[in-house]
Amino acid sequence: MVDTTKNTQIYETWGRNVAKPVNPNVAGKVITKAKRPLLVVASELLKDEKLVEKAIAIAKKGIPVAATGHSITALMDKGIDAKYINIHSLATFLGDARWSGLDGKGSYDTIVFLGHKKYYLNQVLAGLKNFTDLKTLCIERHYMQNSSLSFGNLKADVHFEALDELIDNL
Amino acid sequence: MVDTTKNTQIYETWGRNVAKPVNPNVAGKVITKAKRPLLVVASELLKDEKLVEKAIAIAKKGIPVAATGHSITALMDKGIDAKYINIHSLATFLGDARWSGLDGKGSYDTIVFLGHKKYYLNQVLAGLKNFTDLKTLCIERHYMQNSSLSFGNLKADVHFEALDELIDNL
Amino acid sequence: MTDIKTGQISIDDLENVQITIGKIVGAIEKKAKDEGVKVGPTPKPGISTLRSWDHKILSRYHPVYTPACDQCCYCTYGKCDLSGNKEGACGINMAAHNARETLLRVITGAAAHSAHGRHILHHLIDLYGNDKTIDMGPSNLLAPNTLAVTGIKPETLGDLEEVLDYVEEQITQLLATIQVGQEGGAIDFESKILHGGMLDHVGMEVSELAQVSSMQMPKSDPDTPLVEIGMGCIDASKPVLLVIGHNVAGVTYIMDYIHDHELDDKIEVAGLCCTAIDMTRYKVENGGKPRAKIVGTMAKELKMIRSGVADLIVVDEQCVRADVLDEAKKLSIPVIATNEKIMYGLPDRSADDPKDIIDDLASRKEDGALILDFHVLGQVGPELAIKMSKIRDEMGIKALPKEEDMQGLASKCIYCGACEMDCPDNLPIMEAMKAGVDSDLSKFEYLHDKCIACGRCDQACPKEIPILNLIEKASQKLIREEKGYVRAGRGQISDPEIREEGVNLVLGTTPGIIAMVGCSNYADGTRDYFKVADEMLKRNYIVVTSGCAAMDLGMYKNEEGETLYEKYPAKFLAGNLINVGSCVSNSHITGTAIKVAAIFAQRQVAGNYEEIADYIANRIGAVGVAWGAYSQKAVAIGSGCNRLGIPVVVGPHGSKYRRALIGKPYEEEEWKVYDARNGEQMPIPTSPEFMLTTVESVEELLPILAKNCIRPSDNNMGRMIKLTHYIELSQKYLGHMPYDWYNFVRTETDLPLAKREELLKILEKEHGWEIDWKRKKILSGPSMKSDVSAQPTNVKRLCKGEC
Amino acid sequence: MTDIKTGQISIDDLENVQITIGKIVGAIEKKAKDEGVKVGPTPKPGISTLRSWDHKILSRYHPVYTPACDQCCYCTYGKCDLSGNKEGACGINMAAHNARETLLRVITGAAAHSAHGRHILHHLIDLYGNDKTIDMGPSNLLAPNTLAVTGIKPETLGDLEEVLDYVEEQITQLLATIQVGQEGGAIDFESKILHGGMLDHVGMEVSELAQVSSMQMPKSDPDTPLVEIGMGCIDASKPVLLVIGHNVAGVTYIMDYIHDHELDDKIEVAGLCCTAIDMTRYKVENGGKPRAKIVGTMAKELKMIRSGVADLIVVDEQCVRADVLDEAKKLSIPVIATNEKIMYGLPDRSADDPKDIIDDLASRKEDGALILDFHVLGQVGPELAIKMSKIRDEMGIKALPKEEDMQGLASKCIYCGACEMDCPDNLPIMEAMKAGVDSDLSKFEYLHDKCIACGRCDQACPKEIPILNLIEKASQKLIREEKGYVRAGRGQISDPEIREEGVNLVLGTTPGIIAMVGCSNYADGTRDYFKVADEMLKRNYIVVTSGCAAMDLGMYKNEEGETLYEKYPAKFLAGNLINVGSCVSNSHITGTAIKVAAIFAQRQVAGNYEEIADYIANRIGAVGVAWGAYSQKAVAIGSGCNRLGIPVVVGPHGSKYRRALIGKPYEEEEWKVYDARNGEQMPIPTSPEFMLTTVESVEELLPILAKNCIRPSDNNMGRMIKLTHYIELSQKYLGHMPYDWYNFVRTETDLPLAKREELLKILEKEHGWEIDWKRKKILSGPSMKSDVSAQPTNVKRLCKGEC
Ligand code: SF4
Ligand code: SF4
Ligand code: SF4
Ligand code: SF4
Ligand code: SF4
Ligand code: SF4
Ligand code: SF4
Ligand code: SF4
Repeated sequence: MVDTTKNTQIYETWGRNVAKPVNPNVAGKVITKAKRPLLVVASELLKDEKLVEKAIAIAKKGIPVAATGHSITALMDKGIDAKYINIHSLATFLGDARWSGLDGKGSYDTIVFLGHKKYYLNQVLAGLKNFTDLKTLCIERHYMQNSSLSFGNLKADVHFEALDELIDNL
Repeated sequence: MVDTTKNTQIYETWGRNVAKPVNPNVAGKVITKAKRPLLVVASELLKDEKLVEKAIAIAKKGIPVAATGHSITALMDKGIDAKYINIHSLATFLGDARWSGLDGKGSYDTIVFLGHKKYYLNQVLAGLKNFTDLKTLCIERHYMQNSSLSFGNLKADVHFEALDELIDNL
Repeated sequence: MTDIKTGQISIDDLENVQITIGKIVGAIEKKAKDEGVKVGPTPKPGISTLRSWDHKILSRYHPVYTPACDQCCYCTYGKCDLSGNKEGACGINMAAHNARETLLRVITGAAAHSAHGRHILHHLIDLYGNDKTIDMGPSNLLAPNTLAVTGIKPETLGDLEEVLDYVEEQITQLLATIQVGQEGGAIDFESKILHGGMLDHVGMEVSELAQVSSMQMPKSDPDTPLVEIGMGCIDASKPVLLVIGHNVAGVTYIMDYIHDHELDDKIEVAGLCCTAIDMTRYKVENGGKPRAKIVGTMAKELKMIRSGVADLIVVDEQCVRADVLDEAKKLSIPVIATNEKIMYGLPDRSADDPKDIIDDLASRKEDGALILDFHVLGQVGPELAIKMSKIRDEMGIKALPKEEDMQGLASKCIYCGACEMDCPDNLPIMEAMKAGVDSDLSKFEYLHDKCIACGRCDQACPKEIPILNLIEKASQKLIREEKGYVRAGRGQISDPEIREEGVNLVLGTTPGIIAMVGCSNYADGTRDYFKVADEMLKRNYIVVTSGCAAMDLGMYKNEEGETLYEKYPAKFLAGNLINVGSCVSNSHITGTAIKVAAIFAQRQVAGNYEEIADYIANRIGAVGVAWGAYSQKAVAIGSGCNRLGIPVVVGPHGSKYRRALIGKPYEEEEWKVYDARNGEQMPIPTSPEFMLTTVESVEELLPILAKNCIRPSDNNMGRMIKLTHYIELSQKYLGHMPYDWYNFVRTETDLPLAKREELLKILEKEHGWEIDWKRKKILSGPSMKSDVSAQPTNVKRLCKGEC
Repeated sequence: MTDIKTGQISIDDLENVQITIGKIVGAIEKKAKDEGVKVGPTPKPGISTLRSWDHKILSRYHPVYTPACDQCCYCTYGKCDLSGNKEGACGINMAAHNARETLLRVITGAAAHSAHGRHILHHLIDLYGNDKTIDMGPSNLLAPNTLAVTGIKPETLGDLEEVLDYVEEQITQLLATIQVGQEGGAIDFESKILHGGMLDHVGMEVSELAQVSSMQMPKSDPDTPLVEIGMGCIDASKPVLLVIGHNVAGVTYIMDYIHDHELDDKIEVAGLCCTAIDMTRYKVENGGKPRAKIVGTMAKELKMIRSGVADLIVVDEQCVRADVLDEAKKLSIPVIATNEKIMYGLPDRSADDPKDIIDDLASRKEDGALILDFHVLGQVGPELAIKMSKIRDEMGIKALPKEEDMQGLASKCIYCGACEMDCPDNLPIMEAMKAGVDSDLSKFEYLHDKCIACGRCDQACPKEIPILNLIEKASQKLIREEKGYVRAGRGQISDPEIREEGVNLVLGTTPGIIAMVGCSNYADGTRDYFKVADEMLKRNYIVVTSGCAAMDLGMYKNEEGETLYEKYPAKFLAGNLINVGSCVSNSHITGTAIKVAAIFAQRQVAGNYEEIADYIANRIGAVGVAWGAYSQKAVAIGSGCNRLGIPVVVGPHGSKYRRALIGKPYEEEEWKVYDARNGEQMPIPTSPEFMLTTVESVEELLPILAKNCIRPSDNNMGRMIKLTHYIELSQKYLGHMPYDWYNFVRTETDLPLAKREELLKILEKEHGWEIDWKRKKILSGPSMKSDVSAQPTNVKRLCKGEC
């Protein structure tokens, strides 16, 4: 089992609430238990074909995907439920009970993030953390302190291992 | 052995550098190893006679005392080397290589704190942390995040136990 | 070229007419000159004009930074971690950034006062015209801060506009330097801080000049009436109209409406914060009766609202809790916002029929209204309060928990500690909960005075226990007894008073001025402040006070059952207690120091800031104490004092201002000035030891106050008196002789008479001084000579023979 | 009462003369009236005056907060933990506090521009007098922002003082609301943000009006010269005088001195940031040759200094690194500070003999000097640069590491990751180190364009590896090639241009204006911006640019080896690339929109802000992009655009501004306006979809730009063109048809001609629209009608039949 909880080093602090470091199996359980999870991927995904594969693998487990930035270009025609949306809009709508989701089927409860710029995602998460009750889970290479749950800081290869383990747990 | 390192809960953050939680035996060693330690006590000491006793016991091990606030009133004629000074002045002088100390014998290297208001001490420590190379050690009931080393948040009785253990280690 | 000498000018057609603000500025300065006001070297100083003076102050008083955060979050290059004095992405380091942060807070405070001034000035000019004369009582020097800074001697309300133009321009210049990529030098941010502080006093002065002159407020009157203060003095059986804020402009319409409609006895008008103070000054000139009661400081806001006593809340600006609307709503209290600065998102009803507004608020269709038209406000306020009183009675609104529910609420506690961790003073709430389970409410009662009613514990509690309400409920008996008296704010110190007392101050025979000002964020409750004032008044210090401090001082009674205001007179004389007024009246405190330089010492004031400051720094033994300072305004006021060389102490929470200015008594080279008679350097006593510092407890504070009133100009009698108090207060509160008392001794006549022999012995034994025991004279030892005719100055150019 | 009609007034004796600023304000407004300028309902709006307009914007564009911190550290009640939207000790909650924080940053930016304006205005009035005519080229509407906001139509420099008085007063009012205990409503902080943004554009405009009019800068000139840009264009063999900052006032004296002393060829004058831009505008009116080169943006500051090429650095204000003095010192480069805002603690030498200053700096007795006297500066600058050039050559100053030391330095790396963690963009520094050990420097070279030269990695490295220097050394070849051209800032868009292009803009046949502005904090290097401009220019959008963006756009060449400035003309016409000038020239961008409303649509401008904003919001398809925005000025500029209804996109770092304004396309009720013809509600397209938002990559950005140029007023041709670009850009950069394209279709004629049939099929199949296939007409489906004569407005009072 990969331990993804160890290195939670940060450059700056937001405040006293920080993400709980999680291991891949726990992360998997969190997603599985979610009533309506959403995987949010972003353009950093495109920097590594392997990352794209993992994202698709997660999506194939039946998890709808919000593709932010221009990440959608790697996800089309892959037989998954992915839709482009701007992440700042998405985060706004996620906190709005009146939004019916990307597919019109209603709101989400657990939001999983992969392939984002670290500083950008932490800002988006700061909004979600402070103004919504959503559970957020970051399965990034970096520890995302503003998430509810997050992997720690990982080396690239460990990260892929962890994602595989997570996928196995879905 | 009392474990004083567990509860490092905080209300607010200053930044990414936070005090290393220490146990009493380690704290004792830090003081013993210091070239020139200084115990800085403050007025909160006066709220508990027991705390005064502990401070005196530490001082009796030959550690000079800076008595801030009006804590000096409890420390006079106790056969210890204690002198009144305002803590903001003290912290200023501590960072100045040209200051020759409370006794004219030169500067200090390890500063130990007991009996302070939590928020006040954390501010003073913020100054020392950012602008000096001093080692600071807090043996308070509260976790003092801006210290180099600190006890965690303790119950009153555990705190006294911890202080006793520390004294035994001097 | 058209020349006009007198009369009103109306310019109907400006085609080809060249008038500029700049030229009128010149003209007004010319006017000053024509009136015999010689304008000094620095009228309307810019950011760099007084920089060399600042650098002088800063070379003795070292900026000390205690960051409130290790990070900077000003721009999107950030956040940057500056810990260990690292540089951020823009190259700024921790020291410079903390100076910048302090500057930001200082100009925020200065802006608050100046914007308040602009608002009330516009309002009063609308009412009374530009020609309305400024009248502050028996004073030729009406506007000491304004004159010293700008060189303008304002005589009418209209004259004040130019003063504010200058202040606003400079505040904008300073705010610009907060922008990422501007100043990089901490020392120059420090100079800018002092500039901002100076501007603050001008802004305050303008507000005060305008309101005192136009609102029939007391004018240099030592015999102002005593005003009831305290939550206990509010008659809840009447409709209660509660006002919160700082700017009295709007509420005067309410007060007038009440008076004109003979409702004075039918309605209880009470105020919180400085609006309260100014309400009690409104129309009490020449013996008028105060038309309002004072509840207290910001620390009483939530307590008062939560008590449910108010039937209507009217807010204006500054020091108003952001949650007033939410809190009031829970208790069906309508809220009226009356100032652009606080609008709470409320619908603007300024142009509506008062009846409609009253209907909508009374029916609770709306939670509140924004009313910027004061005529509408004047009517809506009282009528709505009366109406709501009945409605709320009928609704049976219950505010605090019932006696019988207390135990149950306390039992909900799971002792998680969140409340104590979140309480700014880490008050022992869990103990109180524990006792509460056994129906022992005494520990809640104990918290009442220490609790500043910030509400953070309530926000933190996972069990949603209304902690503050428990405290307040348990303290009902205390609160009922919480009544006292404040002497209504007297305004300026008059010229004759300065003439009389100036010499005593400069020679030290009046041991000093203790200015007790600022907010209510005390570390250990309000009674501390009473203790300080009482002690210093007994010792013949002049205690000057204002704002929240002035209120809190009125809440306690001595052994004889008297408040300090009843016990001590309010003249500008040793042993007097002077409430100058509200926050903006703080300008009278610096103003007094300037007036001493001007009237007693005949220094030129107009546009001559440096010389005035230099005079004050070396000769006037004044210390400011803002024990509960929490706001940006407080740090602005303090910085303004500092630029004049007046030291300021804040309580322990003040360490969160991030910065202090602290002297190093062991650096002998830094404690020297010039003797203006010959330009030679002379050593000075290490007092004031700081310009801005924090102190932990009032026991520590008291000797510090005495010591830091010592000045180079003290004559032997003066020094003896000051030293006596320093030694006595150290012995009384710290249990010992101070370590450094002998540093202040120049000659045996500086020594307290009663202890002279004893002290001489110590000097001989412990410090190796040579004593001629026959004549009881000091032969050698002191590092300073006693020479009352010396003219200490920090400014070389003021020495004889210099430029 | 003395009435004067014409002539100059000199007031020698003002005794009993009543002149007030207020009255002169009235007089100037009267003057405007007399000149036929009708003043609208809101001249010189206060904080609440335009609040109802703001609330309209804010009801569609929801404030979204992404806090940069969970805490508030404004006052000593704090720090307060506001996480989870809790309230702090003053009762403010997270949402309101974040709005407050944004307001603070916005007014900081506005203050920076206005304080700059005040400085340069004072300076130019000193030089040229109050009567100096404002001349912006072929324009009657010289000062569109000023006129719309204040109602003042300034004609001379002197007229601008009153404008700044107003701006400074309002900035002070807004700053006051930052004080703890003021506004509690997030929505009203939002309104204040928009107010602050509006003021910013007035402040910028004043600066620009003053400098363009007085400094012989190009005046609405589309044919300004091309200026050399890039670190590669600096001739290091000559003495290099490097200027950094934003305020060109001082450096003009240096340029004149050089010219007058025929040193033009002997000295290399180059600039960073906006001073550079304005240096290249100085005296190039009517075909003058630029007298300086441009190095680039703030992201080049540290790179340029560290290169060691400069022999003297002159700084003025804004966007100047705080560590310039420290960095320069290491390389024996003297620094001259020339502005009160940045003084670096340097000794003030303004009154000294230039020779003495030169000696002290050249001998390195002093690291730098503060010179506020521009005559002294003019002489010291060039002479010192020449002198230092020789001295520094002789000293053999080496800046970057030597080739042979590179490997050794890289080998010191312990791969701790501190640098990457601290790098704002988490750039892969360790990889480069790893490769560097094997003497492969390509990975350092790769970092060069992505690196914004913030220096945080250097600060972080425990092994003290000069990381940035390694990057720069490895990129010497790249840097040598780093040269391009920028078209010198042309200034305002002239009235005739507006007349010609206005109709195309409003009807949409010119698909939109893309304003590419702001700083250089790009997420992924500078080339991205080039890509955006190139794409949009090819598509016939008007690209307007300024400041750092304008510089960066000139750094790249297309396949033909041309810079965009060489390829595209600079008229106000579709497919043109316009550099208006420096940061303060951004006021021309909003000014252009106002001019379209005024000149093309004949709307009243003076004091009629709401109507103008309403016109622009509904009709002008402009989108601002500040891709690398980092400063407070940038967010101020953006907020000013927002109050006019112009949407702004910032790059991902912009999320740290903490707040966005985002619409909800799924809330149908929020996408309606009135038809001014009859007051009926009509649906509008969901564009702009936001007022302020962040976008992650330029690939995502491009379709967003196209979509958000759509406006209700588009005619069918216009809508068709805009839709075409939206669809094509989505397909090109996101690989698919956008999901919402059909929402913008009102009738078949809105559909791109080439794809009409295909799209009609989709509409029928996927969206259930009814199509008459014979006539290829849409029978039902669209939620909007196509009606070009509709008059969309958000403001009920502007409808026929309303007041
Ligand atoms: S300075 Fe204040 S707001 Fe900024 S990160 Fe630190 S605590 Fe948070
Ligand atoms: S102002 Fe400077 S230190 Fe602060 S966040 Fe911006 S770059 Fe970092
Ligand atoms: S309301 Fe009182 S007890 Fe509660 S946190 Fe504030 S000060 Fe502490
Ligand atoms: S926060 Fe609430 S539950 Fe926890 S200790 Fe305090 S009162 Fe008890
Ligand atoms: S302004 Fe309010 S939230 Fe901020 S620190 Fe002060 S009390 Fe706390
Ligand atoms: S200087 Fe460049 S590499 Fe270093 S931290 Fe800054 S952006 Fe990153
Ligand atoms: S901080 Fe320095 S030692 Fe650490 S990885 Fe970066 S370059 Fe290497
Ligand atoms: S665009 Fe940004 S970085 Fe460039 S000069 Fe303007 S504010 Fe500074």
